Amino acid sequence: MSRLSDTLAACRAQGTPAMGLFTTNGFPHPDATVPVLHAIDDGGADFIELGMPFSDPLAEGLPIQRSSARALSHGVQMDDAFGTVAAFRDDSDTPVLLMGYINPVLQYGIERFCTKAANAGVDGLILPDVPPEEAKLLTQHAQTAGLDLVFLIAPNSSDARIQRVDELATGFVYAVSVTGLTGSRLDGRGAVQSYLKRARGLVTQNPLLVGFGIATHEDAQELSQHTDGFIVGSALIKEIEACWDDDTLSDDERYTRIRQFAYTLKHGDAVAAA
Amino acid sequence: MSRLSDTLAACRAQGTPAMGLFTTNGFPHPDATVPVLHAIDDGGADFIELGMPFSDPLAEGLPIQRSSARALSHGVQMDDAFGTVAAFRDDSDTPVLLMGYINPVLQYGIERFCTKAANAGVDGLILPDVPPEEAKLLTQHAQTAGLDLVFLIAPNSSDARIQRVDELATGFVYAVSVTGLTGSRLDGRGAVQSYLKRARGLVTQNPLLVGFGIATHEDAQELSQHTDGFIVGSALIKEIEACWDDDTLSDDERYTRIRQFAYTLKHGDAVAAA
Amino acid sequence: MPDASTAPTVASESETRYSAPDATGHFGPYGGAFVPEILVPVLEELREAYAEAQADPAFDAEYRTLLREYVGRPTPLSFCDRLTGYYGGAKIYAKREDLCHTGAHKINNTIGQILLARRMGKTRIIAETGAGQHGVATATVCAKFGMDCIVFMGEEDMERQRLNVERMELMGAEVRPALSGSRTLKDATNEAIRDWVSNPDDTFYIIGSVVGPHPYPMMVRNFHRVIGDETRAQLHEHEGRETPDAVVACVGGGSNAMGIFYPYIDDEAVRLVGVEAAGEGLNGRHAATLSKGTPGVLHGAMSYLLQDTGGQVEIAHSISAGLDYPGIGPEHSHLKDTGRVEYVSATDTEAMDGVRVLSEQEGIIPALETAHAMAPMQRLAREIGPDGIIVFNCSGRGDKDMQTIAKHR
Amino acid sequence: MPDASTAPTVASESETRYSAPDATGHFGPYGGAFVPEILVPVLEELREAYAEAQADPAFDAEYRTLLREYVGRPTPLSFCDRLTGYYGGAKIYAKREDLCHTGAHKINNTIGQILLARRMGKTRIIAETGAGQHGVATATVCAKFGMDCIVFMGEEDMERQRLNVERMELMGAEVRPALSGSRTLKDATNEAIRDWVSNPDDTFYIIGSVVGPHPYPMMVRNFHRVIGDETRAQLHEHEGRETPDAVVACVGGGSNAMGIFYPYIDDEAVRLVGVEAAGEGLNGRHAATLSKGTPGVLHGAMSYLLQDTGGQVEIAHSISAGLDYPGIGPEHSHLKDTGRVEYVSATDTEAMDGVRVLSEQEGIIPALETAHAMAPMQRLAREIGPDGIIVFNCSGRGDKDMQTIAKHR
Ligand SMILES: Cc1ncc(COP(=O)(O)O)c(C=O)c1O
Ligand SMILES: Cc1ncc(COP(=O)(O)O)c(C=O)c1O
Repeated sequence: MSRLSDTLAACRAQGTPAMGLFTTNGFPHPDATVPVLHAIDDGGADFIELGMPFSDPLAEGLPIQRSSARALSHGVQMDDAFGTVAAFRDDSDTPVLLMGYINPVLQYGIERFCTKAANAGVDGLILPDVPPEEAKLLTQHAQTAGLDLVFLIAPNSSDARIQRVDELATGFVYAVSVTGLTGSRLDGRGAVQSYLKRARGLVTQNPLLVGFGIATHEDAQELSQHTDGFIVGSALIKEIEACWDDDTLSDDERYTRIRQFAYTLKHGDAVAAA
Repeated sequence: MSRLSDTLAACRAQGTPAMGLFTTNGFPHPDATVPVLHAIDDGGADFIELGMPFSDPLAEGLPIQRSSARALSHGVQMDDAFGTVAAFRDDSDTPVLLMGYINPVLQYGIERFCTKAANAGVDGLILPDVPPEEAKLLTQHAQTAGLDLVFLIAPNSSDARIQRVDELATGFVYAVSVTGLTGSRLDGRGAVQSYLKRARGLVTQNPLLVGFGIATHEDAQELSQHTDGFIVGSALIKEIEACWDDDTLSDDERYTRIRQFAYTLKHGDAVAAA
Repeated sequence: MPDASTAPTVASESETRYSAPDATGHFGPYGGAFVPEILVPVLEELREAYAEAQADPAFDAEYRTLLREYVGRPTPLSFCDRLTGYYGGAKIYAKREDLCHTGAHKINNTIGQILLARRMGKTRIIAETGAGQHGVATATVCAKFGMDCIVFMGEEDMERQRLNVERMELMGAEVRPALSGSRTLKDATNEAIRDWVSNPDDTFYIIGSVVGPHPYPMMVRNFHRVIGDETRAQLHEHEGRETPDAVVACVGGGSNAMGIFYPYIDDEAVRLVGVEAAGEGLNGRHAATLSKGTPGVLHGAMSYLLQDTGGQVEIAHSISAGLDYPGIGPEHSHLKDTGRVEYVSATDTEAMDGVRVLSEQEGIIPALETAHAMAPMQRLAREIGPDGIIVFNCSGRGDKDMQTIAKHR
Repeated sequence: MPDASTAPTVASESETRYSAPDATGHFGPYGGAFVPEILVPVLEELREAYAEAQADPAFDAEYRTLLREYVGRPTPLSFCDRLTGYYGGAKIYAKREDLCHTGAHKINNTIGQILLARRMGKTRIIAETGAGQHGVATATVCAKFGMDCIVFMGEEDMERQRLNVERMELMGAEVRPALSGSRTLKDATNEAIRDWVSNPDDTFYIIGSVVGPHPYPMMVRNFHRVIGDETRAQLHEHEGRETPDAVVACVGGGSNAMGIFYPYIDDEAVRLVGVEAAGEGLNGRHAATLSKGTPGVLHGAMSYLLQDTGGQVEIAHSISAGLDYPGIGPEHSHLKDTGRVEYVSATDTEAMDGVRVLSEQEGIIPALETAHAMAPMQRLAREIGPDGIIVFNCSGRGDKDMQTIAKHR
């Protein structure tokens, strides 16, 4: 069992949905990423997805596109992601997954990438443009390095396909809530619930987490009814953007607000003053 | 025998080439046309061609195109041509031919045109875009009105065609000196002479006059070797333009210069001061 | 002066096949060759060369090979199902001259004439152009045949149609500005004729429509009749009959219209409909020569003409540069007087509507000239009804007009 | 990561016919379907629908009828006599895709895909476009079929290609600016994929080249193979043999090249030559993906790609908007590695020379894309010699490029 699996199992045991939070490496600035990770960790993230920026992130909505572009404008490279995770690992055991598009990984060299990631303390990978059919490039190397490999399902995935993904995935199965991009508005709740309920029945090997479009504690609670947890990305990115675009805030104030945001997502009310 | 034929016969009898001079009705200004006709008449024109301006004078070089456009800009109409000739006739018996394109004549009505022209004192017609093949529109009406109908030949006319034109023409046959527009530079002299010599042998019913490109007394003398006379248009138009564009000249000075120009064309030297 | 009321009436249908023009190039009272004497032998030589070429199967074979292998003929006859539904009446077909190389029917004629020029030993080609379509079609065949090419174009038009000037120059043609008169097509034609008068020996004048002195109106028509000939055969394939109920074409000089009308002229049951440019309206500035003109002589032929009472030629106006001409081919004048062809007109606004409808319903952006042919379509489609068939000549594509279209959309 | 040195070698000629891609859409190590999970079932549905359509003679019949009666196929194979003389070697023929409706080969594919979209019950069409040619071809078929059409186009390209935007809008399409990234074709494609991810049920994505996830590269190639199939038959008519010595085509995404290469791929004696855009030169800004790129994944497929060492996609540059793309169809990557196709490149300057030569010698103003194909012609013509034959794919006409051409002339 991996650190990620352990964490998710522990959440399940406690009966609370696990919360995964996404942010992009190098965003809003390379120096700010590690403190941001600590802020969300402190705010209650059960695991973290760290985005590896890419020039052409085709499954992303505008907030994550913007975060990716902002990170790239600072010249962020793949090695910086390993650096970020290693630095974070000095102070935290919270699981970290790298999320990103396959091309920068390919250029880095898949085997080398997996080894370095594992050495830095990465727990798993999410590559949204690598569906199971194309995953043979990766599976062996990920497994060797001890990295979980998360795959996604979507509302239009057939039952058979959900089962197949469940068989292939390690760590968890990522249920995309909507047929849309990250940051999409959630569809009619009834449809989402019946899809998640269906998935719940089909995903038997892995925890099932839901993501895309979750912006509030209420969203998270509602969508976690049939899942083991939820993932928030765009909403957090927008909060980070808002903080760093506001010149009147000090960095301390910013990290506090991010921690607060994570806490509120998880618990629905504000954390007691730090 | 027409007045035109009589005049040309008289020149021939004297052994001097007949000189026809062309200017445009309404050019340089409607009020100036009659005095200009008198000036060239006094300067020695044996007959006069009066141009009826047309919007699209397609056989004309730039000077006559410009004179036509200038006349039209003053709103000159067909009736004004008759008026000009009638006014000129008050003081002169020199033959006058109307020269122009068929379309304004058609619009006026051919029969009406011929009648009015004859009544005004016009002696003949030259319509460069009506070759013999299309002349049946005109011949009857012109004859009835007692108007000579001049046709043209060109360097590329066959012998047979020259004979045919000679048969159809009355007044004279107009030998175009060059394959070109009015105001063209004369071709190599040898070619022009041999063409005129050929024409001379073929034109037996009518006097033969040469025109197009004759700008000086010397040109005129040379080209009249094998003809009964010559016609000057563009060179005169340019002289008139120069006079009227020169604001320092009085009208009297202008008419004097025009008379002088005509005299010099005919005689090669300046007329004794008037 | 010809008078419409005394014009010959249409031949009795039982007997005579249409045979205009006569040997001297007259279509009833129209046509002929009103040219300076210098051009008389030149036209005579041309008539003889053309007659010989017509009798020479090798000439026809080369012409047809070029049309097939270079121009892209046969052009399709496209059934316009959505347009048919839109107008709610007769079935509508488009004869796709827009698919010809260079984008309009014009090249059918320039191919024919350049073959004739080469046969006659001419090495220097001149042409007039308004919008530039005929100029481009001429520059194209001159490049293909390696001949010198001078295109006269009104200075005003050169500015308005800058891209067509570039196209001609790119293919090696010299575009010479016509600076006289209104500096548009009429004046470019004057300049071309003046050049021809000055260079009758080595120069072949490729005229761009069924205008000018005999034999041009007949010859240009004959080079374009392939449009109608193909239409007959293609309609037979589609519908089992060669004759539609109506054939519609825009009319500037009238070449695309004659090309598609001519092979139907003896089929008296086929309505032939020509559409002139009414510009801002028949009481404003327009180019509706047949509707509002009177017979006269311009550019070597007798025909209807826009002119003032003194016989000075008037300046035409149309949104479409290719219809912006105060004259018209003499055969159209004849066909108007005889009643064989119905002539109607379409305003600039109606032409823009035609562009929109054809673009939206069929994915065909027509030339502004072509778009005029859409104006009578609704009326005709309903008059003829769903059992009937209308063919319109889609004479050219609209790429050249996009700037104008964008401005008026 | 695929490695050129371990790529499969070309099948032994005695035995195997070329059969790429395999069932999963891989051409050797290239191709595949690197897409978000949402698109996996959508692509599966598309593959099934396409396979059914391929097996349905009625589908093929309708596709062919539209090509004949609407697009204007077959396009001619024009013998270029003056060009042949100019280069002084092999006989040169042009396959005239410039005569297709809308002015380029692109419409062969949009016709095929819209028929498939209709068959699948889709009502909303999306497409990406760079220069606007594929956008126009898509807007055209959407008008013809009465479907909603949204074309994504980089904001930058919308400004540069204003007239093509007008053409699409005139035919009723919505042109939606892509505001992300470099605001050019790459980003327009991202936006189209994002739209598709968001609307997988009712929307059909008409991709414009042999790129994208399986089955697009195969399907688009198959819709364009008519180019090569016709060429074989026409060359046989001209020369008594179906195979030339060389076939040359420009390569952007690679659709026109695959269309003409594919039917010759098993004829190993036929040299297949693809010409990429070298822009300002291979050491400057360029779009020579195969010459200078490395394997990677963009827009759903593994293929050569212009990218930095970190795997970020680089911005391509070419004078020709249609070649200005950092990716390339995966089949070309495969054919490069196997050596079946020779890939060379042509700079902006060489492309402008190509425009001039073809315009002056043959009266054909080619698209700037097409003009790249002229660059290796002199070398090939001389290598092959006067007894040999070269066919080049004249993929489009230059009207759309006149402004650029005029600026660089
Ligand atoms: C597409 C198109 N149609 C029609 C015309 C009008 O000419 P015509 O009446 O001779 O067919 C033109 C002239 O440029 C044209 O380009
Ligand atoms: C005329 C023409 N040729 C070629 C191309 C390049 O595309 P492909 O390589 O897919 O043929 C384009 C693209 O717009 C084009 O318009």
